[in-house]
Amino acid sequence: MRPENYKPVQHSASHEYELYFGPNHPGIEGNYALKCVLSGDVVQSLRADGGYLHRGFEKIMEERLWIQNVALVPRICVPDPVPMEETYARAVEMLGGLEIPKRAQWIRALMLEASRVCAHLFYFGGHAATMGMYSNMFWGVTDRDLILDIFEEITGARIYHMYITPGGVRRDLPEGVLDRLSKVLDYVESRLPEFDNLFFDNAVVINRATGVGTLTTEQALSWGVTGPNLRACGLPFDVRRDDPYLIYDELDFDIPTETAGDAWARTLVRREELLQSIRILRQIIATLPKVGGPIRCALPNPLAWNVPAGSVYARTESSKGELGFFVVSKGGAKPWRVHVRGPSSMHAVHVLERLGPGSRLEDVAQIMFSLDACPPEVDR
Amino acid sequence: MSTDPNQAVACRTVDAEERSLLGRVLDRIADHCRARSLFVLHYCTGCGAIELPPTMTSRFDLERVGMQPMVTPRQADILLITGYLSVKTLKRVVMTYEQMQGPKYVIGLGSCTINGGMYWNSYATIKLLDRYIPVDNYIAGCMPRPEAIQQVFLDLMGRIDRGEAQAWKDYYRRYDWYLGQQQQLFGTNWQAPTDVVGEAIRYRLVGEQTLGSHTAHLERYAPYYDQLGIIRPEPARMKARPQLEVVSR
Amino acid sequence: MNRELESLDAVFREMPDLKVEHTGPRRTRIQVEADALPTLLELLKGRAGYLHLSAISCVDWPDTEEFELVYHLWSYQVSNLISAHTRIPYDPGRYVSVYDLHAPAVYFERDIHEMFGVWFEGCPDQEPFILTEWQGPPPMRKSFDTVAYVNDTFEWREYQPEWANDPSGGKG
Amino acid sequence: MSKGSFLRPLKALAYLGRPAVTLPMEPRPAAPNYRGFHVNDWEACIGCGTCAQICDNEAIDMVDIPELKADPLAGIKPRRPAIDYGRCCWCALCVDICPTGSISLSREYVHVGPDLNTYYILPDEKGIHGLNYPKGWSKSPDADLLDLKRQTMGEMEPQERLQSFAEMVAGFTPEAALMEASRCIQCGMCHDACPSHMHAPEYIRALWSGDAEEAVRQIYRTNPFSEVCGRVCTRRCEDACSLGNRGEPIAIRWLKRFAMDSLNHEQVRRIAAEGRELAPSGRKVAIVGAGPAGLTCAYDLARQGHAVTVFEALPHAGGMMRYGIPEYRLPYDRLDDDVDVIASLGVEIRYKTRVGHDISMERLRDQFDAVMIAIGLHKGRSTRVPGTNNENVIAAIDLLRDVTLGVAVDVPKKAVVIGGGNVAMDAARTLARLQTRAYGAVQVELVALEPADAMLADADEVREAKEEGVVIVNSRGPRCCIINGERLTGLETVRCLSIFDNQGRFHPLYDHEDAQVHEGDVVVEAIGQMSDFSLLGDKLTEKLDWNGPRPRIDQDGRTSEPWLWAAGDMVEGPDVIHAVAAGHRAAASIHNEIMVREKTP
Repeated sequence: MRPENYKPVQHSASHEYELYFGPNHPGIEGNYALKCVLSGDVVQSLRADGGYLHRGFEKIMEERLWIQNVALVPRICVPDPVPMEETYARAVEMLGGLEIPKRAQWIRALMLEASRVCAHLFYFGGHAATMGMYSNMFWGVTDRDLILDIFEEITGARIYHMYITPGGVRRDLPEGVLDRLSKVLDYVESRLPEFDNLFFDNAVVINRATGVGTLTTEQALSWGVTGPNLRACGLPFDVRRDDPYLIYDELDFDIPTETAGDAWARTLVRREELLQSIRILRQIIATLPKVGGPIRCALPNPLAWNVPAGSVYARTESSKGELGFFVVSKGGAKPWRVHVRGPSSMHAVHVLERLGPGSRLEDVAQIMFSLDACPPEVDR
Repeated sequence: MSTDPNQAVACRTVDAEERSLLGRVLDRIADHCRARSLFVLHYCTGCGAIELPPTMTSRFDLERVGMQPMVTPRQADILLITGYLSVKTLKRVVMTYEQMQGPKYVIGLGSCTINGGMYWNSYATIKLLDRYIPVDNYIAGCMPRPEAIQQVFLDLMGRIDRGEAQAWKDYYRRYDWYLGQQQQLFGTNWQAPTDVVGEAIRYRLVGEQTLGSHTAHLERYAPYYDQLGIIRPEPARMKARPQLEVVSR
Repeated sequence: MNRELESLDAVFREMPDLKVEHTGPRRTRIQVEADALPTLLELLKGRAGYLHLSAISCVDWPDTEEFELVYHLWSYQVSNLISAHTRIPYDPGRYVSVYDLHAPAVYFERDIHEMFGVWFEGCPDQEPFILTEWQGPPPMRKSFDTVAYVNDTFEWREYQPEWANDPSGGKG
Repeated sequence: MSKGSFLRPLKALAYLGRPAVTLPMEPRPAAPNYRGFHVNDWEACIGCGTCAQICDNEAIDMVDIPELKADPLAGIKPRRPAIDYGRCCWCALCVDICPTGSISLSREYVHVGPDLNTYYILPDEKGIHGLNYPKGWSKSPDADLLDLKRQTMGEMEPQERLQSFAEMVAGFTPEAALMEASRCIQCGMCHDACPSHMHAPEYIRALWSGDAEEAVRQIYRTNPFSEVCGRVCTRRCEDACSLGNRGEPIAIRWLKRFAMDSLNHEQVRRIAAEGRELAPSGRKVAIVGAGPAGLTCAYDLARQGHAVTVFEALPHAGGMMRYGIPEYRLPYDRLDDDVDVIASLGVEIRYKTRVGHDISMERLRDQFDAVMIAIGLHKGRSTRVPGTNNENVIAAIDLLRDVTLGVAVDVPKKAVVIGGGNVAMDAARTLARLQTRAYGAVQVELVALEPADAMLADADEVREAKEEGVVIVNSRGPRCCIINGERLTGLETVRCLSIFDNQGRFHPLYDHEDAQVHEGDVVVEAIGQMSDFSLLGDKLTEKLDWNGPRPRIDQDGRTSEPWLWAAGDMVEGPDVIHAVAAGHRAAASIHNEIMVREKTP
């Protein structure tokens, strides 16, 4: 596809050429573009081009009431929307000094972890698809759908739950949903050996992904890499453990790491994380029936709700890394400023541009997927 | 490529009222077959795209009705606008749409394509999709679930089968109007590589609003048109050819 | 004084004028003059282990015609987040880049330049990223009214639903 | 790390023998709280528009439905929400905030087609396609976005209240007022229900934003008796309040009081004078009776630059507000403040001047451009059962007036009050206070015709009266007063079976078998009041058109005599805020009339 005012550029008799990768390209996650300069099939330089999914979130959030933004925030990241809701809600709670009831905290943790499982299942499919292997995609998406069914039961919607609100959650869990979730988890877990057959123990995949897009520990630290991508470089940092929120300090879970720092290591970390999330979910399923009480603290009338002035930086570990919301209130009915620090903003721009040069063209898509770069979160 | 519009290529897309009985029967047969093998362009323009993998994969399996994602616009039949479109994406969408071969169908997914949706007050997104490209079908939801997307595809298949999904012809007949809307957003320098006017002539889909003040802005790119061997849209020349029927809407 | 703040002692000794506030668990707010901020970041990184630049946020304060820049820094060692607040005037709207200290700054500075129009001296890349095809003013400024812009630029759907002819539909 | 195998993926071939996971083509039933298309119960919907206010995307418009009836007093507007599915994001905030719970989302989720007009719907209870899908996301009590509980207010204990006539409620604290004001959803039902159309949403919003001065400014747009109405208003607004559908309405009256209490008297005077016409118009208006209607009219006319003279028979202004309402409900200095604000605009009040006695109506007609009478209802009605001519059978209104005037009252040890309205409560509770002061014990029996659940008096009044020791006997009608020689010893009542006949007329049916005696030294009758029209004089009385016992007036308050207007309780029945509204109407009419007329010489 050509941009407007396209003028055919006469290249010198060089072996280098320019390639527009995306936005309309099946190897791109979402709607995003990379401008590559190639020599043969080796990438010489790579520039990210975003903004195709720009909706001006930060601006329109300033135009809406505090409660109305509950509906807006999940849309910032489509594959993993719950951390967005959680982080925004927590930022408002911190500003307003709201106390979240214990039960709501557990329910929110349940939502977060279930969303992580979804995102990782989606990720396996996506990563395999960038290598031309679609069976994994079919499996991952189908298994993820079972969790979406649980979401639908709890929140009334499949993708955009708009369920977590400042002060708690919007509805209590329906009867028996924990049992059904437990069954789905058993099923997902039982599927992992099958995924292993197809993907994780597949020599083609292993060879294809090993050594691709390798990040060293130093690079990872200095480039601001977070989340599973950082843990794939051997650094066991996780917001849930180091800057705990909700009831995460009451949960027992490990932080899986790998040392290689390449695309394969990133995938393996996520596979382990999936298991850890299932482990967390089992703890939550065991505990939640014992945690009673309200699901939301008393909120002021949402039409006349002035959140006290101040600023907070709330962080959550999303499936993609560290998610931060910097929320400023001037004491009014609407936020004065909301800055969303999506984890992918680092991975999809800064890191990708540096990992790209030197790699082969066919690996570019794989690198992007293995970083789990989520364009809507970059573009906001 | 034939460069003379007068040779009026016997193309299968002439309007029904101009066709002979046999032609119409053949059209219906073609439509019937076409409806059973639709390729959807693989382009995630917005958030609704997240529900497409489930729709296309095992669980809601749209391959059973002959649908499949297709990676190139040239071979795709359906352009799915999955929700909001930023102005920046709209340019690519228009270019993609123009690259697709007729007959082609556009489906608007969710609130954003209808009246701005969630992002009605955003400076970055467009509000009414049908102002920029013709749309064949819509679906309510934010975002619509896979079963609902199935239904919109089935509905579209039925419309194609019955010969009702003709919105793509509107783009040729009223190209000046569509281009004007696009220019309002992108500026009058806006130009896509596809020669829509030339195609309209060849498909015999020139309407009263195919050419106008907005297409006149394209004249300045004439050297480029010539260089590519594409017919320049030239109102004067078209007037001189009475056999070219102007179809009024 | 807790563990988080202890690690900052070395920094505070160097820069006694800082306004430091412990705003919550693992959160410290520092108010700093614009010219002292790079020094602060350098000390925080060098002496106290604040390696991770989580984000740079910009806030527009039209009342005082100032931009507030907030640097969020995280220490992996002591698990503490420092938000360093500083203010720069609209005019000239320039500031120094901290790219040499924290590489991720380039993304945030580019973003702030794009959305607010602040120029960062020394930032290697301030080309448009998201708004490559945007002609208007930096949209995140408070002076840019998105609703007015939208109403100017776009039209709204004019529905003519059937029920508009008979709103009660026999229900009234 | 394992190197993997090239053959392992082949194991997936086993899937060829497994059942498919594919679902049938038709839409699955959605989850029980699914957020599908809107449904709206038109019977329950009150058209308040809160859903449209909370909507993120301005997807909801309120559409006027001509076939529906407006009922401002019940808080119902003839409009219903229409939903634009080109905007909706299915967040269901509209459901969670709906004051009535009428709007909810169904489990229907498929709507396709190219006709965009079908994407803008006026939902009813059948849903978008009339298919009666089961309800999905609907109101749940644990997740209501509205605060249905009122803020509490300090109140004296009953024993303490009985010791004096001091005001018994403390008024909101600033914190409570802010919280109470924040509950308001700005639907405007109160504005429509208020006879004077007070700008309650505006002043509540001003209080919420901490601007009491703006609140008072909004209050003074329509009501110069703000101190009074902040305490004793009949508050039609609260009956209409949307929040009252499922919870407690906003305490609009107490918020008004809070606004007035927040400002000092000088500030109020300044605000009341804002926008006043400073150049005298040269027109003179006489007003008879310094009650709420008369003084409101005087206030409006004075603000428009007319010279207003008010004639009041009693020594103080306020009319029924002073002489009918006991001081524990309305402290007189508060009333004085209101009167002072009005007087400060240049209104001249001539006290102890009884028209018809000290000055005749004819004189007023000749000396002024216009005359307005608002003499209220100061004569008590009697049940006229045998024995009521005894000197110890008194009218409640006389009792209350005497107490206010400071006339020594013989306090009965035991008293019986006849009546179930607010005046009866006032009389009973006043007697209770007098008895406490004189004897240290309350012995008041109140006999009401109505059953306990249909009392005419406010529920609060009934509750407070009971707390203070007044014994309320329901469903009993008086038969006769028991006179022992010359002395009154009590009242005999019979059981009342029903009060109204089939046509809704007052026609009580009694069970005469079921009689009961209530002992009492005094019987107080509080069954209604009437006006004393003797001031008009015979000639004028003859000339005027009458509507039963009241002069006939047009919608502006003008009588059949072109120079004479009438307003207030005497033509509309007893209610302060109605009187204020009538005062405004009459003032506007008088102003229009006299401005086109020649100046009097």
